[in-house]
Amino acid sequence: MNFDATLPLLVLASSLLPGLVIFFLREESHRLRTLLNLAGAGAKVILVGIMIWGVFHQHTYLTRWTLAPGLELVLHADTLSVLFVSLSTVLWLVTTVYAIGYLEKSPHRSRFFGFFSLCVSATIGLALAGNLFTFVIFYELLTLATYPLIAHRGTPEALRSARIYLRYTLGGGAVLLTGAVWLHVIAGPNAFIEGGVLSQLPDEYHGQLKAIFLLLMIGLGVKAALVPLHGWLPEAMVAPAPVSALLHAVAVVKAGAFGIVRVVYDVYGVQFTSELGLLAMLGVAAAITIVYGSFKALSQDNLKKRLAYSTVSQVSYIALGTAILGPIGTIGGIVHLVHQGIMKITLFFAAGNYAETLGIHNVSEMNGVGQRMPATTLAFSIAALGMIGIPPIAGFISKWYLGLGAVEAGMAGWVLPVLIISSVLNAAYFLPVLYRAWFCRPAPAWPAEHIPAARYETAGALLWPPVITAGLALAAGLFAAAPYSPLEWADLIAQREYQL
Amino acid sequence: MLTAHWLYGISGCLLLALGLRTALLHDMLLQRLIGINVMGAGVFLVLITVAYRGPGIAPDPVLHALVLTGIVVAVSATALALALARRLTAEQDDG
Amino acid sequence: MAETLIWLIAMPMAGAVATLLLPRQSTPIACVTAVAASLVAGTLLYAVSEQGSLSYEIGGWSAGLGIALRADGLSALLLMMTALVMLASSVYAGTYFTKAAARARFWPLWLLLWTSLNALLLSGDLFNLYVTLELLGLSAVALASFGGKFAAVQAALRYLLLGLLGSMMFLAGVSLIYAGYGTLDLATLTLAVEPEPVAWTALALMSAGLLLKTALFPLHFWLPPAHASASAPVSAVLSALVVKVAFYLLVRLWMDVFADLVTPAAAGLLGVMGAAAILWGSWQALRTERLKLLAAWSTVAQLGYLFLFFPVLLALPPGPARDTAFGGLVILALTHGLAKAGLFLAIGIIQQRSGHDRINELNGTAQRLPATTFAIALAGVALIGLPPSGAFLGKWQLLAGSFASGQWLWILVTIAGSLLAAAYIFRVLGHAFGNQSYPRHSVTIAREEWPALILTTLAVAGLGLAGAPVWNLLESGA
Amino acid sequence: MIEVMASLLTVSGVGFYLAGSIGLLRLPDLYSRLHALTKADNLGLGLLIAGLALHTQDLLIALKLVLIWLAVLAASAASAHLIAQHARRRETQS
Amino acid sequence: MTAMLVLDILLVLSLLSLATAALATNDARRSVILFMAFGLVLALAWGRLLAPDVALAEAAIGAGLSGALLLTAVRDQAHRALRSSRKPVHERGRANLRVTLEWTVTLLCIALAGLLAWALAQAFDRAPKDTLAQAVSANLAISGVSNPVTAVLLNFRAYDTLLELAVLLTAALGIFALGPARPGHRAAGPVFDGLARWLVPALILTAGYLLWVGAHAPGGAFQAGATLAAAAVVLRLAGRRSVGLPTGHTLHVAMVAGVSMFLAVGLGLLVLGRPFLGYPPAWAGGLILLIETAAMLAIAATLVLAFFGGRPTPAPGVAEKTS
Repeated sequence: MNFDATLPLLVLASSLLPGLVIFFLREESHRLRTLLNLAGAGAKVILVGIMIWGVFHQHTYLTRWTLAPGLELVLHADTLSVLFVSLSTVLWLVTTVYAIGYLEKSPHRSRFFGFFSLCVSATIGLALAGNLFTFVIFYELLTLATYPLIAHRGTPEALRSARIYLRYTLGGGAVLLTGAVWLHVIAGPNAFIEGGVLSQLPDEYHGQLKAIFLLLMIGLGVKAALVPLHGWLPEAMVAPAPVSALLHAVAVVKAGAFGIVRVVYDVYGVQFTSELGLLAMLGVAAAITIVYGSFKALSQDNLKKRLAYSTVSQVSYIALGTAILGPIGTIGGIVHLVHQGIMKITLFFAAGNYAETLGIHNVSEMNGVGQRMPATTLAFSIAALGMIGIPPIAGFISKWYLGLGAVEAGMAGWVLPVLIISSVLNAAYFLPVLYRAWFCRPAPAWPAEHIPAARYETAGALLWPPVITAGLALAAGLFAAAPYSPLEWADLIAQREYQL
Repeated sequence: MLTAHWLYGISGCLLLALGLRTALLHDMLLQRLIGINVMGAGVFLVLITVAYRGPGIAPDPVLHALVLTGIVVAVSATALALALARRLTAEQDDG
Repeated sequence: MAETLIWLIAMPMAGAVATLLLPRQSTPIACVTAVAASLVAGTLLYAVSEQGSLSYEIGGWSAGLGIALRADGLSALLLMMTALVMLASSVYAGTYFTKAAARARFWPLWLLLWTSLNALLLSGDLFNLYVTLELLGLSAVALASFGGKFAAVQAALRYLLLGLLGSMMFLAGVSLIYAGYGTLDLATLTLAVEPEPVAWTALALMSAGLLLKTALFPLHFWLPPAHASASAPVSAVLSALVVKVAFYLLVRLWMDVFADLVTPAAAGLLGVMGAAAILWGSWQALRTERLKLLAAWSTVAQLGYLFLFFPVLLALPPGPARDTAFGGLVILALTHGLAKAGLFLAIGIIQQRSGHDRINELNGTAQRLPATTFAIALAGVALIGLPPSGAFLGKWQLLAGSFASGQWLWILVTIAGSLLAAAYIFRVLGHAFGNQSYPRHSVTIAREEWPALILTTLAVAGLGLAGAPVWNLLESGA
Repeated sequence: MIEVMASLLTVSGVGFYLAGSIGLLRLPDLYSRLHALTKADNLGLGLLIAGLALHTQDLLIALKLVLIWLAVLAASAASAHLIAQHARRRETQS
Repeated sequence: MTAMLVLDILLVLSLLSLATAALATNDARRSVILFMAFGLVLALAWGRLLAPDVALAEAAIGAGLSGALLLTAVRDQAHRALRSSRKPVHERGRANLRVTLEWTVTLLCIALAGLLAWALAQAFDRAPKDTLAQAVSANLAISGVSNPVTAVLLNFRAYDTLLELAVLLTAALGIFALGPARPGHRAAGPVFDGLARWLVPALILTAGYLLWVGAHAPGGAFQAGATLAAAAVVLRLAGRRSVGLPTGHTLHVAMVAGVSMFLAVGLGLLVLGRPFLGYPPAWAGGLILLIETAAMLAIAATLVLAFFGGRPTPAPGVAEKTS
């Protein structure tokens, strides 16, 4: 086995193996666990760096393993998977640091970090999946690895939301599986190939293909939180903040969105999807979700819940970009996969900091928090403004390309209004929060001050992650035209997809 | 087909059905057990009838051997069932 | 190499005799026997993969006059599963029964059960199969009642009566076959049998008996009490192996010996019964209060999946498509065997530690018995059919076969059954992850927890990720 | 001649059997039924066996038949005694 | 021929009516006695159908020992087991359901009998396939015995018999595991004692004879073992508690004698390079007798244990001897 065939496996193993070892560590071996976590995350960053370079230079990284006749586990690095892998890898590193700080004294850390690593491994596997079969395997594994994280606290609410999460995701998984098997039966093993393969099937299969597309979208839509399949996401906010970060930015929601992108571009092919009339359907679903999520976010006082509804809305920009035929819309959707991740993880880190440091859970308790925790609040503000689409933060780039793509594809008539309405609503639910944080006078006492202000406003491991990710969000906007930036990479993906 | 064949063959089938009915429907263990034994007798009768070739002709020894085995197996099972039943009633009476 | 076949039967039987004659040394003898028999099973598996199917004529008499033992890929795989489950459960039973006297009485029956399992999987003769079925039934009943608890004895007695009924039906079919074809040898019969009343009446009778023994809905009612009230290692083996070998025999008869007779309607009937078993068994598992009953009902449901394969396989054209689907059936059966045995062993630990198995009072198990909880979770993954378990590959093939033959009902049932399975498994895990403190502080003994963990890991990672050889073996040993 | 004797013995044996059986069915209580059954049947069997022994004209078989008769005599005597004893005990208990 | 037909009809009718009567009654004791009578008539039928080996076994095991087992079970009220589970029928709907069920099962059973008989008739109508019987007689000369049934049981299909002994052993162990034997019987009085005094030696003698004669005439280990067990049953009915059966370890040896001798011979031959249980023709007779002797002991021990219904416990203070 040469290096090219091993690299995808190594990328996967760099989080899987530490995860498995961590399960067997004693609760007290704090240092060893931290070392394993960080070593795994660091190794992954290096390996992914190699992979980015290689894919850019047209290397093929491919691992195959036969599970059954006609069913192969294929790990394959192409431009799209590398984009998602690098997002997950970087954010995993940051989240691990954050989680180590966040869970400093809580029980069952071995279990937590074990499943945490499994969760990321599943995401990596999903990103590298070279065919639909492999994708389904890691999609289900992701569900399994996430459940213990949501249930981690063991309180009745945690167990309840874990149950709700399972109900949605396992149901979605079953639907996805059905669609995948059906497709496998009529089209054989479906390797992900840029441009898709299904257009070659004879016409009499088109009806079945439409039904399968619907099944796949429902299955993926659950994790991507497409309305009305989003119900689990706001419930899952009871999980510890690092888990929320993982759910909203790195793993679960992204896995759904990524799956939609994969199916449209690399299984059906965007042209063929459009010919079948399915693209418009997806666009409508995305548009409804965007507007609905924003509306719901308006009325939430619980900060994490507000952020959760914001995720519902923002993730559908990716689906919306996919639904816009043409390279520019594609770029907008794909680049938002990265941008939304960076911005949303910042917001959740910040929310976690407020809760951990001062016991603040609700928007109404945030008066004047900017004076007590300026760095955190600054990071929060950058991410929030980015979400609204204020230049030069990353979110602006996404929305710009989406709008441009819609105009180019002749869909401006309904896409632009959706973008405008949602941006207005984004502003309506984020700006009041920023106003309170910076300009209102603080209440006489914080709800529960756990961490007193010392050298920093809060513990170091909690402070640096949001600051770094906020910086990234800013950089992704400022240096969008630099080589290897998310935008440039999305451009590369679009070129290969449309064979430009 | 000899007269004995259909006479004993049909009886075997009837015994099987009779035993089966009792084994399924009767609500007393002992009768159910006897029903199963009657079923077995029916099957054995069928086997011995198949072995029979007519007067003065040596019958098929293989089937005779099978039935011998079957009888011993049946009595083992009956014995175990009765021991279990006895244990149950002993405990019912104690409690 | 063909001698391995007879050694697989003689070895556990000799072990049974030795444990009976040397009761003081029974536990080491049983463990040595278990290891040796497992090694022989491994050898057989290797031999079949290298040389194809093997046969052995006992006493040197040609099959027909004498009795032949035969092993092909299917039986070799099931023999290996039997060996793994029995080995793990033997290690477990060595600590589960704390009294030496109880152990000394347990081992002979245990090894006789193993003998009968191996004998059944190897037998190539119809009447011999009847005797092995009776040996299997009696040893299973004796073990199910072992310990003498009232509920266990009661369930065992019902189990025995129904088992006898099943055997008698089987024997009736056998006698009809001998009357019609003058042979008991399966290989000879395969060539001689024709689609005619004698053959299909015989097949119907034998199948009825076997369906009762394999507890297919609606003939399942004896299973949950018997499997739930036995001691943990016995439950494991009853659920994982005993019903499975009866199913093996059905497969052997329907797909092999009487393959020409099977009509779509008959296979469809089995499919409908299987579908009902899936839905009803899963529903009951969801409703039950006790963990062991849950596991037992789940066995009823899981057997249903195996029967769904009958109509699907029949609808596929003979050749690679059918062989691939058949491999799915086998891997599903293997996965269930390993996973269910592991589940029962794990439940046994929980029951011994907490003194009960009421699901609603199991909060905190994940903290006190993490390895055992993990074993339950892994078993759950296999029962639901989630990746990367072998059951996932099996269900994929089931779904693919159903799609290919346009049998939509089975798809709905499979999906619904999997979701119900997820519901009952996560009901247990939900409580296990709960925060309340566990009643008693527990001491974990590795020898107790490892068997369950190893079995379930094999079911999930072993068969799921390295399951491809199963198909190769079925092909080379066909 | 011997054939005639044999038939005569057999037929009278059957007659005794018949009488014993009618007695078993018709007589009022256990003791008298026992009385009818044992005496009549033992004699009936004896006559039957005598007839058969004459019929076979083989000494070894005849001896075996007599052995059977003796065994049945012993068994029926013992079982009749047991039945009667059981019935007595039950009566005295109640 | 017509006389034979009359006999056949009489036999068949009494078989069916005895079975019906035994199964129809609700009185357990009556049912058992009728079943024993059924067994005896069945033995006659075996004789009629030229199966004397089976007739002997049926008389000894089927009618005799099974009957004794069932009767003692009735004495111990064991027939009441499982009964409590079925609730008394109160509601009308449930009663109707029960009637419907009974009718359905009855009709199904009738259909089954008809189907079976029909298929059987078809099987009889074919040319008789005597290949196996012919193979047996062709190989009888090298089987070591001249009784074809014994040849099948202990040579051609000896493996079946090995498993059958394992079944017996399993049943005995299962009974063992359930606990100690129930108390013995009350002494039956002098008359029965007198009977037992000469019956038991006669039975033991008969057993030995049956074992030896099995090689060339009807008889063999099973009939012999059952006769031996019958002797023990007689002793126990006469009030002897452990009927000379060893307790503890020696009993284990007796119980596994058959299986272990079989295995020893089979594996010994395997080690010597012959097939498992593939006797060299010259030794076949001797080896078969060896196995049969051990099997007889095991069968007798097991059947007696079954009659005991548990582990035998030594009588307190009384040393016992068999006559």
